[in-house]
Amino acid sequence: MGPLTLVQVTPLQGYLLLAAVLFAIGLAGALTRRNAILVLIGIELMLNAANLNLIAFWRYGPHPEALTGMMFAIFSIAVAAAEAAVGLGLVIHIYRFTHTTDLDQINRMKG
Amino acid sequence: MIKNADQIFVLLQHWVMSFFPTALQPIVGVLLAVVSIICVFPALFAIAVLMERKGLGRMQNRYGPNRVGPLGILQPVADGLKSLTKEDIVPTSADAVVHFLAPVFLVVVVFMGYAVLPMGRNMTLVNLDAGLLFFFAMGASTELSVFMAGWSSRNKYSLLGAMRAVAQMISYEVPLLLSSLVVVMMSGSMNLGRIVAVQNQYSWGLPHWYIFTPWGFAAFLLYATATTAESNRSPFDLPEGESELVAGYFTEYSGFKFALFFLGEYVGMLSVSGLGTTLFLGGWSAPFSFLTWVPSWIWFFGKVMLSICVFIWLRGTLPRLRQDQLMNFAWKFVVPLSLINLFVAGLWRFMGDGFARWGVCSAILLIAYVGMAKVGMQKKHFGPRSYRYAE
Amino acid sequence: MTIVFYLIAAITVAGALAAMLLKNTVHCALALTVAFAGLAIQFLELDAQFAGFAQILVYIGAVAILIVFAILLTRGSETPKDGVFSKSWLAGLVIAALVFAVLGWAVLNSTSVLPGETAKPAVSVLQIGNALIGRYVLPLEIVAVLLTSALIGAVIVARQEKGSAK
Amino acid sequence: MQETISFTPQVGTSGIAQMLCLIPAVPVVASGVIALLKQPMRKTAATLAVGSLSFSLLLSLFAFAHVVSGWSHGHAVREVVNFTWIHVGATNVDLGCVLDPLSAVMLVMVCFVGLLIFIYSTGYMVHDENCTRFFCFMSLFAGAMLGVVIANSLLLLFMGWELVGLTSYLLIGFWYQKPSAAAAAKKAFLTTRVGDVFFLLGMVWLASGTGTLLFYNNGGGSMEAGALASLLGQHACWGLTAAGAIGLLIFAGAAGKSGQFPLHVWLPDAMEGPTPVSALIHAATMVAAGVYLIARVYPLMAAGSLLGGTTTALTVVTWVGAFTAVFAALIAVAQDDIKRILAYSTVSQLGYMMAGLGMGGVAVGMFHLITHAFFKALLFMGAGSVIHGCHDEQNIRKMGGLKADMPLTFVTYAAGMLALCGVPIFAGFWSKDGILEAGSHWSVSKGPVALLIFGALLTAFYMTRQVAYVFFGHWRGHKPAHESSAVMTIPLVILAIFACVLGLFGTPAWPWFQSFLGGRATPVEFRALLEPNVLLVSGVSVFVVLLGIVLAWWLYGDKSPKPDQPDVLQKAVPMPWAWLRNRLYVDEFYGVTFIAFYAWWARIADWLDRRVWGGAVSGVAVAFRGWAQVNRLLDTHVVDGTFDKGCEELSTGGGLLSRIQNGQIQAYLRWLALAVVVLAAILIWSSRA
Repeated sequence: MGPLTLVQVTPLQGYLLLAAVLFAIGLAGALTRRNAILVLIGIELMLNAANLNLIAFWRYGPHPEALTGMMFAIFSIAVAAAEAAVGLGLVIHIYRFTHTTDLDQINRMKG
Repeated sequence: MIKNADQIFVLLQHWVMSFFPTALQPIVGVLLAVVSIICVFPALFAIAVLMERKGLGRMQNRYGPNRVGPLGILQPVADGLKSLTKEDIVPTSADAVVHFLAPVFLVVVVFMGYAVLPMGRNMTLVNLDAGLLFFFAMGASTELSVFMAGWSSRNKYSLLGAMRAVAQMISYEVPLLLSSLVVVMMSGSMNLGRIVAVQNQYSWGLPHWYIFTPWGFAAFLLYATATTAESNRSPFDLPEGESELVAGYFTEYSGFKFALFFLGEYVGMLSVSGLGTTLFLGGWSAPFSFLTWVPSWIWFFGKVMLSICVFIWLRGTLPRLRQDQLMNFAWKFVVPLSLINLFVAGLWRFMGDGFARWGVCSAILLIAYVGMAKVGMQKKHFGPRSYRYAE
Repeated sequence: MTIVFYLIAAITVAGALAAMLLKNTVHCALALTVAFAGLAIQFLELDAQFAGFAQILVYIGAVAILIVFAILLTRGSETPKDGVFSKSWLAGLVIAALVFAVLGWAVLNSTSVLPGETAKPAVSVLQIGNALIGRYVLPLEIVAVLLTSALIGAVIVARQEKGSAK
Repeated sequence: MQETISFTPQVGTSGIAQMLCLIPAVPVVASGVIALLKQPMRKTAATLAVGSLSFSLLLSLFAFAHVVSGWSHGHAVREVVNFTWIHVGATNVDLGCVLDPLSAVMLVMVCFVGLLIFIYSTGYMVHDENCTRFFCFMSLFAGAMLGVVIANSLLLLFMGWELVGLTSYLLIGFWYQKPSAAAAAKKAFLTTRVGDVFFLLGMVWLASGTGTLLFYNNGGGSMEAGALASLLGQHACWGLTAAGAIGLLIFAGAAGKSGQFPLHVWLPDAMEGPTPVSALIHAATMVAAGVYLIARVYPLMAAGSLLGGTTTALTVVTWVGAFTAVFAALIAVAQDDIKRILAYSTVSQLGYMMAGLGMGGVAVGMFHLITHAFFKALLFMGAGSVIHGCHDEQNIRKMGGLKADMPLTFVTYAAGMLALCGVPIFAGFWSKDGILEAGSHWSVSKGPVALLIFGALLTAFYMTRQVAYVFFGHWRGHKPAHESSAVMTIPLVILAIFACVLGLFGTPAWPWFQSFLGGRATPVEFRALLEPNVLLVSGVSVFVVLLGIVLAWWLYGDKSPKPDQPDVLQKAVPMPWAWLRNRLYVDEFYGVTFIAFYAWWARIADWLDRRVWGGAVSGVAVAFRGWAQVNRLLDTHVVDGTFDKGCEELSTGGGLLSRIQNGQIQAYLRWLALAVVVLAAILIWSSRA
């Protein structure tokens, strides 16, 4: 991350930027990849980026002892896990019917 | 003096660190500890292999390996040399990178597990506050390496073996965590050192080990089954069941990578039994109050080797479980029992001292044990065998 | 900013990029685990041990395996014949870039607002436990219910219909 | 010398007065029933017609008796039965019947003569297949005529008047197959129509002037003093008072119907109808209706005249009457058709009556009308039997010597001819003499008397010429004539008797008729005959008549010239003869003036209609078509354009929108991310201050 060293950046901003990068990558993946599972992976990445944000703000936030950031991250991890499970379950189910995980072909919900 | 014996390794470490500039000292200290672990536990691995082969032999009324060195003591050295010199065959269609990374990742992850084990008084590499959680995190990662191994070798049998292994390890991870959770609940901390310190108290000469409490004993048994399954040993060694799946997920491995897998498995077994000792058998605490003079780490390693014997013993006696029986056993017997055990522990905690709580807890546990056996373990009546062919 | 941060950040970003760009889906999943590991280390860097270890346990231990399982069950492991990326990949990229631009711009321009260097918070698992049972007991219960229902839901959704030997 | 007749105010209506309206009703009903009969039922039709008229005759006789008895008891009888016909808002239109000496006399005359003609026509029309239709029209005509007679309201009179006009048209055109008959019927109808228009104008003026159309209404009627006074007050034009003007207008109507000078052209052509028709209509009744009308309206015309004096209206009537008398007589001299001669003689005699009314008052005119009705009917029926006998031959030059073959007809015809000429003791002499005598007293001028005397001469001349041609000489026709049957000759005999006897009722010595009409007692004094003026007048008239007969006999006598030989007079005075032959070119004159004008005006109207109105209508049509064109253009381009275009836009828009929902999850995600970016940008941008 060349530019960062040039610009005087506080540690928090570093983490936020990292989170932003990760989020962007996750979003790009989710938007571009054809395979449904990879979209889910992209979403997982975006969630993790959010967690990183939370923890960063908690760490450099005014009241770290309040543990809000940490708690939020933990709960977010739990929910993300549940979401991943259900998401993958759905993908498998769709595969069972359409024999494909290619999102471009799964468009039965067309308007 | 006794104290010095007990802390000999710590003193050695400090002594060596003293040769280095202060800036580097923490790093040197850590390095020393790591090096020591990396040396000690493979040695223990060799001993364990020897004991297993000799023990099994004895159980099966035959001598174990006695050709290499006196009484076959050098057999592990011979195996090591053999595996090092054997040609490392990688199947062409295999996914080279993942194929190579699998054993490496396995070994690294397992050895990281040792960072938190208290091998003796003051002899824990990293005294983490959430040490237990770290250990389980590392334990969970082994499944990924197993899968990588199975998948990368592009072999139907290895893939099937890997899938079975992963399914089994995930299923038994839940009871593993739940049983250790009981200890955390009672000891009030996830720091292993703290847990050992809590057990290191003696009343009437008997240590406060958790195993001597009804819920502790139940938890230890559940822990034992879970760990045997986690490390794919004995009744649960279906993944590399030689008779059906050749060698499970490491069939395509040969030479040093195969040795690494072997090392990983045994070291995993050692670490898990080490955790078992710290959680239930009081870690480095002496069995009796009068034996506390003996250096703590002896006790730790003694208990670990004892557990290994039990593992070997189990391997020699119990028949292999079928995959569905195995899963059934996990989800319909072990997990419910551990949940009930949690409940009992809670009950234990709030019933205050006295025999009442002994009676109630042990009664509940026995009833649960018998009930679960009845409900969970019904013989599954199978209809006519239905064949499923791959599309 | 410590060297470690840069190193780990680089590893994480590389992992994430690989997860998104690799052709073989299983490789993507593995790259994803690398990214997860990188993030866990970042959490540790931020002195959030519990979160880091939870991240490792949950993501690397469970989610990664789950994803891999899903890939194998849906035959995703074979490389798809026609292109890995969907037809309108450029739009996705552009939009992602836009999002990053907005976020980055917001971060860089809010230096005045964000708090600077602060002391290392000493957080013990005990405190976390108390917080969970104390202040955050309601979210805890709700997450418990959520996880149970997700468990059951996922099983039902992905379960093989009885008798259909598909 | 007219005197105001004073009538005792009506107390109650006697029985007969009530039944008065039955008299016209019965013949009309009979005609209705006959109309329903089938063609071959001639016998029943005839009996019905004759029966109904005889019933009316009976009633008339009762009425006449009632009036006479009343008169004989010294009070003149006038009974009026009025009823409201239409009630419109404030005004109501009243009709009514009146029974007074004038109407009684007319009733009896019309019924009696009508009955005789009906009996005559049963014999005459028996061979005609349309006999039922004939009797239907005849009884309808009789009913209408009786209606005119008893009418107390000018409106009811006018209705009867029109009905009579209609039936005359139908009867003249009875043999409609003959084009000349049809043309004659049309001509008659149209010319009387012209007269009726003036009649209507007069009626309307009278109604607006006096407020009522009733003649006598216990003092309120238009002919009574009150109304007359009001009319006198209004001044019309050319020195005429309103009353005079209305009277002249009504006279124009009467002139049309009675064939006076300007409108007489239709009467000679009316001979195309069967002879009984001519007899009934063109001799006795219809033509008399005009004179009766003037008699009925006499108080109106005579209003404002000093005692013995006269009004301009009456002067006009007299001059027109006198001129018509001479004019018609001249033409009659040169005619060959037996019925046409009689027609022109009727016209001249009507002229005499009008002159009599104008100069002598109601009684003088009416007496001549009654007597003329009898002998003219006789002459016409005589001509009818002659024609019947000569197998429908009408030209007198082809007949001759019939006095031997048809002796009875000859005798009755001779009596009629003598009465018509005015030979003493015959009816004609007394009534014509009365007119001449009145003329001599006429204060305005002696011209009309002179004309009338010359007329008398001409009458005597052409009648003897006709008799000479028809009855004397020898038979020039190709088939021998034969006497008519009894049913035709009996009426002739009866009428002949009346022709002789009737005159005696009105002689100066015993003026019964005049006093009856006047409502005075009738003293009998032979000395009146010997008054110097009376003697002078009668002497002159006798001389003139004899002169005429001798002259005619001298010219035509028993010579019976060849049919193709020119007439004696023709040889003598060819130029005037030709003029007279062609009826003094009156028809042609009309053809050239009125008809030409009318044709020209029709052409203008046609051009106007086709070009102007047609043009306007087609213009409107074109405008509409143009507007429709514009509408179509508007519709297709503007409305369709916008509306359809709008719908298309909508659907494409819809399409666009639906395309967004394309089922691609990633597309949704893209939109989502984009939205996030935009919102974030907005948020940042807005909070940067």
